Amino acid sequence: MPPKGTIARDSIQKKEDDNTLTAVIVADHYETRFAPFLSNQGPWCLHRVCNVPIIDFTIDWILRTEINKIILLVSEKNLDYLKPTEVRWRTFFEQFLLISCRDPASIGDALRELDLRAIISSDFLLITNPATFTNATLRRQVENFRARRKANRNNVMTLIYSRSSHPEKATIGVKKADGKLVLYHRADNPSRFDVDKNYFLDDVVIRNNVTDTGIAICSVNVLVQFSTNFDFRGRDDAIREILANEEILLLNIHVDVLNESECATQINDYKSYLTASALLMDRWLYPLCPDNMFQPDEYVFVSNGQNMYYGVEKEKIGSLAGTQSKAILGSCSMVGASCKIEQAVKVVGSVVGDGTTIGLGTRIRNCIIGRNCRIGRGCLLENAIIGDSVTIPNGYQLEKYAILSSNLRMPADPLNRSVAGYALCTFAPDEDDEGLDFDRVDGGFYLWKLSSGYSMWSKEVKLGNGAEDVFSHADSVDENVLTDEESSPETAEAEPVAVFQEEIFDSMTRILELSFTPQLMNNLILEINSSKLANNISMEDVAKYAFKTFILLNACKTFIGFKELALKWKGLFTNYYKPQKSQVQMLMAIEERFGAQNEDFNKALPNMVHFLYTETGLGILEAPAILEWHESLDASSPIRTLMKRIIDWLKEESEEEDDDDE
Amino acid sequence: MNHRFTITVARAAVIFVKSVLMHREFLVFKQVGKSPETMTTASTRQEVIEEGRKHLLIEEGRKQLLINLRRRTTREPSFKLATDTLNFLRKVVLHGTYNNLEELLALLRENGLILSGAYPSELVMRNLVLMVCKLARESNSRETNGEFDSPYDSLNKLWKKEDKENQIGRSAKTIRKKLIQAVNDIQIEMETCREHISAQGQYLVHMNDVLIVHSLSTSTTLSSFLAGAKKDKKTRVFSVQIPTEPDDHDAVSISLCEVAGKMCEATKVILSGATVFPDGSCLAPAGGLSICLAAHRHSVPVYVLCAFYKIAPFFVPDSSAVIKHSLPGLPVAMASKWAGRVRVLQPALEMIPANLITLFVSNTASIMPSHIYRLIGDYYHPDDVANY
Amino acid sequence: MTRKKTIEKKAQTVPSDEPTNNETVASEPSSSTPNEPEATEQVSELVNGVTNLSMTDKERGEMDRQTKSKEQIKAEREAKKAEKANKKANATSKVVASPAPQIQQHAPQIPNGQTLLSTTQVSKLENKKDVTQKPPSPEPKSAIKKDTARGNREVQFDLNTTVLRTPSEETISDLPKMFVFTDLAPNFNVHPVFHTLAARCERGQVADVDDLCEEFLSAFVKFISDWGAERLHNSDADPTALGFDLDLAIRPQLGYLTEDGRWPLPYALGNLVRQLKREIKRLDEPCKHAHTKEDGTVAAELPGGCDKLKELEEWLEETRYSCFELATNSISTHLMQKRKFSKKIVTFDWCRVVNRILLDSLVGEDPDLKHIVVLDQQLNGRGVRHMDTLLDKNVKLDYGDLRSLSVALHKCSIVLIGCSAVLSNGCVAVPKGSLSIALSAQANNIPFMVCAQTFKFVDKVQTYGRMALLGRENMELVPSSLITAIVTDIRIVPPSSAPAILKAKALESQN
Amino acid sequence: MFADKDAIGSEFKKILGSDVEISTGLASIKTLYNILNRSTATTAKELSEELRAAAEALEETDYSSTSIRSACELFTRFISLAPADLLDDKDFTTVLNFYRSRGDLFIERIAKSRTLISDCCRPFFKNNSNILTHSYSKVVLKTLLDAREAGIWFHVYVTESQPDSSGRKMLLALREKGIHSTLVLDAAVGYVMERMDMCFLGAEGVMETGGIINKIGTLNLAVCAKYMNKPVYVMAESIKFVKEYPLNQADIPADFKYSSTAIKSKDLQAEHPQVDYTPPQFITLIFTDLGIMTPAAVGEELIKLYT
Repeated sequence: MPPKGTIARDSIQKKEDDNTLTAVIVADHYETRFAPFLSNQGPWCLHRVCNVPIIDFTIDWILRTEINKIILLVSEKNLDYLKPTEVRWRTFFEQFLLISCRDPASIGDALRELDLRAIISSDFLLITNPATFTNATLRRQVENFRARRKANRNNVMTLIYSRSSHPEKATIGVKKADGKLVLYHRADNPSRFDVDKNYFLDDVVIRNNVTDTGIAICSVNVLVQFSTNFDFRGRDDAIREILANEEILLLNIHVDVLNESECATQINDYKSYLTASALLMDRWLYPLCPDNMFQPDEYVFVSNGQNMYYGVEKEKIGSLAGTQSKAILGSCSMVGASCKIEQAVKVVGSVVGDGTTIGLGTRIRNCIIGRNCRIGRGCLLENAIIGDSVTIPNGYQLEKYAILSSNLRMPADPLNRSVAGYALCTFAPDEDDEGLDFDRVDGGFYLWKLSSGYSMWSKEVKLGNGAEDVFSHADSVDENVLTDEESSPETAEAEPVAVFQEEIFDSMTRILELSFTPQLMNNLILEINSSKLANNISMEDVAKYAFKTFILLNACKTFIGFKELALKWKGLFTNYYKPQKSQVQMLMAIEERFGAQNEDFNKALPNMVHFLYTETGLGILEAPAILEWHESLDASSPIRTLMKRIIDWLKEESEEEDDDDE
Repeated sequence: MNHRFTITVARAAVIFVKSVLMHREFLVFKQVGKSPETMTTASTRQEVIEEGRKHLLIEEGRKQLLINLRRRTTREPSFKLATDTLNFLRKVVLHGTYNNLEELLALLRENGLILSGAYPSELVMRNLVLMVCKLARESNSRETNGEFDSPYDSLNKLWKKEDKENQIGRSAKTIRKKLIQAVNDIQIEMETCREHISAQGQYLVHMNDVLIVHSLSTSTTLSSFLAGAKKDKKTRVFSVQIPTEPDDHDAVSISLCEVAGKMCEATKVILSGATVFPDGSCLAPAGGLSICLAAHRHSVPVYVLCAFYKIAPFFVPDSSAVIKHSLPGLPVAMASKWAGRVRVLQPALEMIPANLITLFVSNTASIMPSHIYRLIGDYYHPDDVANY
Repeated sequence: MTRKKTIEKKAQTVPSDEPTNNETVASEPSSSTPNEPEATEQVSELVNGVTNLSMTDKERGEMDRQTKSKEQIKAEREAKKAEKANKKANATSKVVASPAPQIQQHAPQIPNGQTLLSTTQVSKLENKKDVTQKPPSPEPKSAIKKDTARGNREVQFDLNTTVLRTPSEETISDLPKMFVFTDLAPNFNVHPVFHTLAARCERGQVADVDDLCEEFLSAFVKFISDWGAERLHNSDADPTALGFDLDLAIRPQLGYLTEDGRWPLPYALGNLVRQLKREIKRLDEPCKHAHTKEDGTVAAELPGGCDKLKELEEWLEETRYSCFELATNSISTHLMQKRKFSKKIVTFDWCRVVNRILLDSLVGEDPDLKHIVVLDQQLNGRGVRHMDTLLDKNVKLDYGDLRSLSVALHKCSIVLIGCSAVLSNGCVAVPKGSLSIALSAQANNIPFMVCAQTFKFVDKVQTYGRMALLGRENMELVPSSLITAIVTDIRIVPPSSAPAILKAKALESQN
Repeated sequence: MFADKDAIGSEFKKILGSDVEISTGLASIKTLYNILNRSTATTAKELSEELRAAAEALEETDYSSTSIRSACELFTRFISLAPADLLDDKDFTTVLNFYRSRGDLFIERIAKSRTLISDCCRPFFKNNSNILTHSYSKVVLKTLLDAREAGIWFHVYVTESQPDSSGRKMLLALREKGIHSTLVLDAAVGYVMERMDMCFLGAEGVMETGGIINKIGTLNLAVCAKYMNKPVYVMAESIKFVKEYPLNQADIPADFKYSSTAIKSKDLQAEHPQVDYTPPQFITLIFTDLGIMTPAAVGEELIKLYT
């Protein structure tokens, strides 16, 4: 059933009192994943979902709310791209502003710019991700917000959540009584987080069966937050700030959840990109669906009534002949205008851009294909994102989770290395956008990837050695997340140390594959730190497990290998093993490794310690640490015997030093 | 000029136009440039701007109409849509720049195409555009030769030469005057047709009838018809509806599943049509077909209410294209599981073949399906329909 | 006639304890001696059984005095309890033949030796009545009347009624047995598993008639084993009258389920029960066991001819297997022949047989060629179960309610619907709404198939009204003229041949 | 003064021969038109006599007398519908000229009719649909070809339609234009019907009832279609409307049923009829050059004309 309450009529005549909402949309997207497509075709918000610019969808649903003022924050370089959009929508709203910010590095900057110009005086609807869709009219939510504002001026913000279960779910704590937000957690992996006991004292519901819609109703104070602390990057920072020092700021955030029939979704990665287009085409967001989106000069679609959509050629628009649906097999798909689709082509859950040709008997499932592509006969494309004017030869079987940026011509013979979870481009990423690495692949392609080690495709997936099974795993995971709504976060929780260890193991192994650069070392350290934070591991443990994993590396099987690598990665050790505690931990790591029945390691142990100690070697261990450790060893342990020589020697040395002192 | 602070107030067209004209004259020229004649006639720049203003007014109206359509979250009764469209068309006739019938028709058609391009499934829009076109022709030809004989081909016209040439060249002013008059008449007819239909209720429904009606809550015509019937007759009414619909107080609400079982008790079935096609088949709210089939089996007469503006002069190439499906009425929690895998069917309408329908109850008369084509002659002109 | 004679004989013999014939005398000690130790054990078990049970019962008693809604919840929980208990019970019973656990489990029936005796007495009395051609067992009827008079149904299958009575029962124990019986009838004779079954139906936890039948069978197996166990200790139970007694014992159970015959059992279930009764009757027919008696290999035999119960249990198990596993298999295999042509299948509402068929039809097929449409009475109804099973088969799926009928049937190749009964005139009882589907299917020349195991064929022609247990179940009749074929486990048959099926499966009602 | 029958007949045949596309009706009209041109009649009566004779002559040829008759009737009717003031004109030649000018218009209009028909039934074609048609009909053929031109994919099943197996002719015509098509036996109509989406029929004559007279076998097809709820569309130029009201098969005029030679020579008991009558209830719509009509509308048209 449609959302209750037709906002349309009463939203036309303007409200007298000045609590009219303004919608603030941040047009640029700061997600590095999308870089492969942004380099040549404008800002992300003009990228097309279901062959319609994202921003048009966004504005269209805003049209259905009571809002009639819109402010688009756009970075200066993208300004001109958005002009047509302005012209198109301007007349639909009472006010439609394009505000250009001087090269903002983050959402925060954009908002600061907005505050600087002091354009907004009243409350506003903040949409930080342009690709945010819903079919809710937000009437109830807005009313609630206003009521709260009346009650207390310090209720500055309402976050809107939807019941639609989304792979990455927020976990939030909300006061039962008034829906006040007390606990906010929105990491990429909400499987584990800490809750102080006192949250549970005043009755708080912790729920993870809701999804953040990315829509928030804010008062001006929120902007102030941004301009006061310049380090804020995104909305979450502000929220955390407000929650963190509640007693200082005295500001409250509330949470409102959409009802059962109101769907909402947003695009953060390619996975959600596909999901969103499926939702749109299957009419879960009705009346926000492609055949209600039309711009007579731009694009018009007819549907076969259900979920097959066809672009209409200009000359046919409006004529009855234009409604004649084409002879294409498939479901939940869209085929752009003036496409050449040969017989026996099957298109399922996919979007095909205008002017694309698809050869006889090709099968396409869950793909998004750009404009003017030429796809050969008998191809099989599954779960892939394909840019504009890409050429795919006959009988090509594209790997799942592949991302092909524009103007590629795929070679007839498959690539020698997996592209799953990477982006294949004709050009290298430009240096200045950090967080992107690339390899060169034969055929003069560049294989982009995130230096965070996460997959380009999806936020939840971290690329291991075998991408595919990782994916299948990931899918299965969020499957069962979907199935059991009420699963408490603790169930999913794993032993943090173990997680930490395997995470850094992954990063180490990955770095091993690459040619060594000092930059890589820094990345490694960064990653270790990040996973430290993620699993909050104490510094000692970090020291211990870092080294433990290090000596577990294949490269360190033999003492020689160990030596080389250790020297190579000196940066790592110098970074972590300055304090004596850490050094002890390091030795402990060795000790733990010792017990295991691998003779060569046991033999190598003293040399290893020595190597770590001497200046000629790594020279990061210091005598006191070793001694302390040695003391801690129990008398019986074989290590004592092994270490005896070194220990004595060390003792002598120290004594000598003492002598010198005298 | 500073684009960042371009403020264009949509609601007050005139202010808008002024502000636009400041920096949009070139645009105006362009737009007027579409029709060369107007360029020549509009000699001075002032006139050009004047016409530009009018043109923009029309665009404004169109946009308004489309916005309102877009803003709606549920399908509104087609009466409202019809009136809105008609008002817009009136605006076109009023402000449009044309010197003779052809230009006017072209203008109407152009706007009509944009509208129906935006909402191909709203056939009522098409009907009204065609209706106005026909009126335009009439008002023109009235100008020429007194009586206006049916434009439709018939056997005894096969040897008449179509005398096109003597129809052009009438002054736009008179056409406009007459046409506006005619449009207003239609307006009135539309407003009154609900009463007319409900008035027929008294004759068509008899004492102690047991009626089965469908989608009572959404169709105002149907409810008023029943009111008319109930005025002096005692009837029992089963209203077929989905559980979520609000149920009418003086009708027993039953679900679609029960209809086939209940049909043996019924004496009449009354549906409200969405669109009626020349062959007497019609689009009715989804579920109508199974009701009609059940009625057919028990030979219960089926009446379909349709206001005159719902009678379409054309056939649709592919009925599935004009039948929109709406929001799947399922909890959104299922969405991420089902989207892209399961197609949830939620058709708004359904095609009912002519042979299942006993009678169409229009505002002018009650007619058999096989005679719908007669009405078409009264409202539409073949040439318009042909090139639509 | 002969049977009656024997009864009369018994009737006379009972009051005087003198043995009727030597064989029995001879058998008496030999059969009884092994029982001695067991008996003692049981007594002890009984005691604590009673105690702990009564404790729980007290709580229940309190709960019972609370508001109705609470009561319902209570009852539900209770039903679950009972279920669990049963599970435990027959689990153990399967392992060891020793009947102790069952007895313990519903101790209230046998608080002490004398009630045991009373039941046997009852059976005798019953016999007397049969002799005098009285309608069988008016007692349960009266008893249940009392219960219904008491109002809410929950009270009935609330076990604590028994406990509330136990003291009184002590006092009246020395009153005439007849009276004892009437007073205690409903509590003694309705086995908890049936309480459970009724409770589950009450809450619509039983999806459809298939589930009901299966549950009934399993419930009955438990019942039998308990009943048998009980009979074991009743020394003077007549082996030859086993079936007869069992039949008597069943009556109150059924009476309870059918709310004392107010509603008929669902037809399919009715069939099963009829067959069951036939089997039970058959128990008493003098068979090989009788002969073995003559051979003097008597010692092996349990008292009261309980060993025959094994046959019965086997029979039940076998029916269950044949009615569900086998039948479903063969039905789906029959339809597999049609698989090639059935590109687009439309089904309506939930039916497990249909679901099974759908799943089978996907095996070894190119999912792209398949297209399954599930229609539902209202959205998010039972049809969603189908979807849940089919979601990950990446076959083309549609879902909708009856409004989307015409879309669903467009280019559809077959409509497949499960039913709950097939009447002898070829009508089928199917979920409400199927009739409209059948009509549309006919209008589009689409074959309308109904799948039904043979035990769903009934020798009735009247309409399908309210049923016991599944009263809530909303069914309507589709006339045979609209049905293309009925897929049974025998083969695909036209609706007109329902009588033939009945004959073949000997399902016609005796009367 | 009356041209002899054979001459007329041969002329008629000549016209038909000259253009394969031309329909029997149109040909006969042209013949009449030529006669009109040649005519030296001095009174209206004379002229109509002349034309009637010619019409009779035409009907005696072995072509579908149904369409010939309808055409001739229409033609005579039209030209006789002259404004009164003309008729009491002294000089009859002016009248003749007036008639001739009408004849021109008429013929030119008739020539267009097929195009009109194929236009007005374009919306009824759907992609991937199966279409059944019976025997050989020029207008159906043209419609199908145009639809294919418009880029719609469909498959045509053609009945062989014995005795003259004119279906084969149809099949070849379709095949050569690259339309998927299959030839089926007349007896197989029932078999193929269930997979059809619609049936297209030509007609020799459209009766006042709205029913049609067409190549034998049409009725079977229509009845099957009706039973299986498939739409039956008839395509007929308006010159095929006949003032005739057959009650049932037996009531069909003999000269419709049998070839004129047969009527002359053989005894009709033994003769097999060439056409059958399909009552209106089996027909969904009739596409004519006057637009799309329900069978009911035909009667109205004829009434409008012949009163």
